[in-house]
Amino acid sequence: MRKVYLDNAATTPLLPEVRESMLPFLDELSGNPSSLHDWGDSAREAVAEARARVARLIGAGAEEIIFTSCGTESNNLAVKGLALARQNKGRHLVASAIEHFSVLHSARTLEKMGFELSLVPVDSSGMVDPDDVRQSLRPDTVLVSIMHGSNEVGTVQPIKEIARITREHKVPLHTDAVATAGNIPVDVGELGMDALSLAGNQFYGPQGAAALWVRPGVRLIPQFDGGVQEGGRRSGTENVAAIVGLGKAAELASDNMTVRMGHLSRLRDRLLDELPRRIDHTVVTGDTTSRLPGNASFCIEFIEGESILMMLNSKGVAASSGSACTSRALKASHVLIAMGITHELAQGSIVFSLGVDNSPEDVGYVLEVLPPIVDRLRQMSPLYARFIKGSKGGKNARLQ
Amino acid sequence: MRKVYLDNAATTPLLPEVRESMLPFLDELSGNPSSLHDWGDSAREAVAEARARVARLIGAGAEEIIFTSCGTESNNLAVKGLALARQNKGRHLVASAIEHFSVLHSARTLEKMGFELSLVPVDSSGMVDPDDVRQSLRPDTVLVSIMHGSNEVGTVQPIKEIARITREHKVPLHTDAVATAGNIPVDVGELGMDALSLAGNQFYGPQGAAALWVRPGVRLIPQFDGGVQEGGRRSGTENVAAIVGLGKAAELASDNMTVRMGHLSRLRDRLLDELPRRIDHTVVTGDTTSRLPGNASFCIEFIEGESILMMLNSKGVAASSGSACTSRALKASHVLIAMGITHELAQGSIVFSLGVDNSPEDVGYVLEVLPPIVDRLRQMSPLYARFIKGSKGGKNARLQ
Amino acid sequence: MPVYSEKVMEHFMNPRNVGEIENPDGIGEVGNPICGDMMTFYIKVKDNHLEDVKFKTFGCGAAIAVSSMTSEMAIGKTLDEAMKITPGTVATQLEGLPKNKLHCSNLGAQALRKAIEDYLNKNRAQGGGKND
Amino acid sequence: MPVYSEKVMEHFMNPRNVGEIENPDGIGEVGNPICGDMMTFYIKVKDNHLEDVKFKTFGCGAAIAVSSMTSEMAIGKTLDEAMKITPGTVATQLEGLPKNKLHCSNLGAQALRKAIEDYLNKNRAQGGGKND
Ligand SMILES: Cc1ncc(COP(=O)(O)O)c(C=O)c1O
Ligand SMILES: Cc1ncc(COP(=O)(O)O)c(C=O)c1O
Repeated sequence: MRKVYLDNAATTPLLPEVRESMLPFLDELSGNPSSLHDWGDSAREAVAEARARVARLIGAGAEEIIFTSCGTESNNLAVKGLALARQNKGRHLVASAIEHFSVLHSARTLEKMGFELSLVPVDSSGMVDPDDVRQSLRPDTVLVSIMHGSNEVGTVQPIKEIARITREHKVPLHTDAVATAGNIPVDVGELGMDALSLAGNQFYGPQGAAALWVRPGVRLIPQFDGGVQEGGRRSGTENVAAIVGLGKAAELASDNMTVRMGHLSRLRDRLLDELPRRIDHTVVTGDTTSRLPGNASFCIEFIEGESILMMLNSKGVAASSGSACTSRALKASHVLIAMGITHELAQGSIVFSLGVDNSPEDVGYVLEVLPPIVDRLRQMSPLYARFIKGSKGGKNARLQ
Repeated sequence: MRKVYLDNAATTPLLPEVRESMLPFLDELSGNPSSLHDWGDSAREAVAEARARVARLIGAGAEEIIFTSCGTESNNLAVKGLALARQNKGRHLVASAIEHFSVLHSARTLEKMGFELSLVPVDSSGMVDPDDVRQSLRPDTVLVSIMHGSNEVGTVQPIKEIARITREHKVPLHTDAVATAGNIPVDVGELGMDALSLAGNQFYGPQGAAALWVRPGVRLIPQFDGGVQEGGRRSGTENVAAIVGLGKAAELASDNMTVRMGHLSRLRDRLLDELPRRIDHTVVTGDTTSRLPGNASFCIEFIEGESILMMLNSKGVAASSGSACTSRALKASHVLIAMGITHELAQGSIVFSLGVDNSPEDVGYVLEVLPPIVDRLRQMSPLYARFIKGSKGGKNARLQ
Repeated sequence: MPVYSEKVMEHFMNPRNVGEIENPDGIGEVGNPICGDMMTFYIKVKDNHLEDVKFKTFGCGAAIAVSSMTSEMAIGKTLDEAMKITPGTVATQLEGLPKNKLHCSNLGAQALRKAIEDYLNKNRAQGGGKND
Repeated sequence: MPVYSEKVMEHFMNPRNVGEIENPDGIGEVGNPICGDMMTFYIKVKDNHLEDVKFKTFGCGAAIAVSSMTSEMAIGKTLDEAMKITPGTVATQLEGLPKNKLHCSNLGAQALRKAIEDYLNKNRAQGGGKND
């Protein structure tokens, strides 16, 4: 059976070159970068090279990069670290309603400590209006956190405009760029934010290596206490192999970004165009122009996401969903709800996230196997039956 | 030139079997364990197997293991997570004076939040007296954190006796077992602590995978907010390859512990016996009986650790030191100072930490190359010159 | 996938008794799409036995497998016996369900029970009272 | 290793002018073992020039390399010239030092200067005043 991985938003495959770069640090003894001997030297130099490569990917200085273990850690460090460093100036936070939980729940934890959180809404395509950010600012606002791209609906936010506003008001802006860095151009000078999270396993690097960039001069309270690794801002023995892999992935992303984006957006557009044509009562979620090149996300009416995923899986296709049943908390994606999508429609969420390994044949295969799956599930669905009855003889009769 | 790695306390080499276990998760696509498809299933099953293996290593239940990225993270999560969960009961903490900075500085951070910290002293061999722990307990004590084994001086603490006291007083006990777990028997039932930190790169597993064990029923405030990975106690995408490697390393440690301990302690004892015999004015640091099998640590008078390390390195030998000059903060090891060692003597600290790959020849080589290095440095040392002049004609004349 | 037993997977991939019964003797509908799952059970009763059971389900893999299993367990049983089908017995027949999916097994038994009660109510209203 | 330049490593592995001078014209001692580094410089002066410089150093690789470089830079210089050797010029000659090791380069120039001052003081005390 054909195997088609379309869940690159969850984690990307490792590119062979990335794997090769890591093997020496698994094959022999990978020293501890803090150690004072040849093994320590090699490890330290390898980490330094990776740091330079990650910095180059986002147009930053190498010493401004803090390596962490995952996107969640970067986001926690950014939100808590930046807010706590400025709490004498005020205790008001701003974030968008569609932030990843690692940002939102970090802000919630700060709320328990006495901070106040204002959520900026999004429109029906998942876009933040920079003007809403401006409106939400108060004299005691100490941090704004707005994500760059959404892994769920693909929408890419107008960060540059938002950064112009936060700079004007002298409030630091953190951007969760976990879904964008390495996938679309991200230049911290050009965009103008003050801190940025990225993760290697979102652009063909390994799991276990991520980074937080912080603009020089912006204070940060470390969240790991201990030794003086990462300039004292993130204690703990470094995962050298993973960091090296992240560096290599960053280099490859810098070098191949335009080609990759072209490839992915062609595949994406075919899905976005054809799926709703082949499956009635299917809506595209997220903005169709300001969009991640690899994201093709939909809500399919009358059926539920987990069932779709299970049937797709039985055909060899991997994807994800924002339905309540697919979340362990049994809640529909807060992103879809924030966009004004009903809970009922959100149940039919299906997200295809494309990667560089995907081919036009992969897309063709999905376009072929998904419609019968939807048919089958709709034949089981009392909602669909009710809909059909409600429109008997009408234009929807053909759906039977 | 012979290459002899004697810095296993900094990080251990990867065993070939561990590397093999990891490669499938680097070689192919390693899924995200949260994903609902075959790739996610494989990743989730691999993590579950690793969890069971780590649990077996310490006699715990699999669901009690929380995977983290490093020993520092485990210690931060334990100290902050346990103390903050009980702060309505009191805000007093107890730790030994020789804890790793990831424990001590976590406690210092809590101090800034209003907690009080009592440090339990150690004797000249680095041992905690359980009675001192008892004395330090107060009605408002909410956490005791005493390390199991010291990576610097090798001393292994009487955790069982300490746990008996904390249990009596119904105060949770956290134990930093980063230096012991996987190296000597650690059974949480037998020892009786309530939380325990361990790290894979201390027993031939990879960097980037560590764990915190927490006894069922003991509350913990997560330190990473975000998704529901690790039962909501540690959000963030798992580093599957590293976790699998940690599991494999745990399995190998369970299976081979006795043999390894015998091998290491023979090598260690030879170093502990012979080095002071071959190099005058050299003292062993740490307890000689309650001691990690791989730790041979010394203070060599009149010379400084970094110089020793650099000359050893030029002979292919890797070790570490607790001297002020080798620390980035330029402070002598707080462990040595807590043991009553003078700052001057602490400057001559040298730590050999043996690993399973070391041979008797390695030890012989160190015994051969170190004395001339010490001689050379002493010939440069004004302290040594002064000492010789002060004891002219006395028993130390032969040292020249 | 959620950690589903083979039995759950098998019922999900090949659900029994999907559909509607024309002129059913009873209908039971539980859940609602906002909460994520919705099931409609249809029954045909003959001689105090469930001659036929069919369902339509909107929901996750567990919801579909539970519906299928519940219908299979119910067919042929007396009404009394069928009323004794519980979420627990359904879950057991499915070789267990993940903890966060247990509410789905509640729905199956509930929908069946509602369909039987619907039948009983209608009958009582007509003064039939076959089941007394 | 600390990120030492090749020059530092070379001086550390092969330090020049290690030792003491018997009956030196001046001695300078700085630092103390508690802080980690201690240097003693010995000088021999002839015709207002440093004819010989020797040192003993207790300390890290940087401290030893700095001592060696300072002594090498000083030998042959006039006292005035030698007094102008600064931590900065020593560090530059060593092709740089890691930031947290800069205090070591202070020590070298200080010890040399102290030795020269010691010589000058003794001379002044004896009314010699060669250097005036
Ligand atoms: C006893 C002890 N605790 C904690 C740590 C910190 O572990 P890591 O460096 O993996 O963060 C170490 C590291 O060597 C250690 O020896
Ligand atoms: C936008 C965004 N932020 C943060 C994260 C969290 O990253 P991680 O799962 O590596 O902790 C993700 C993960 O998918 C993400 O997509």
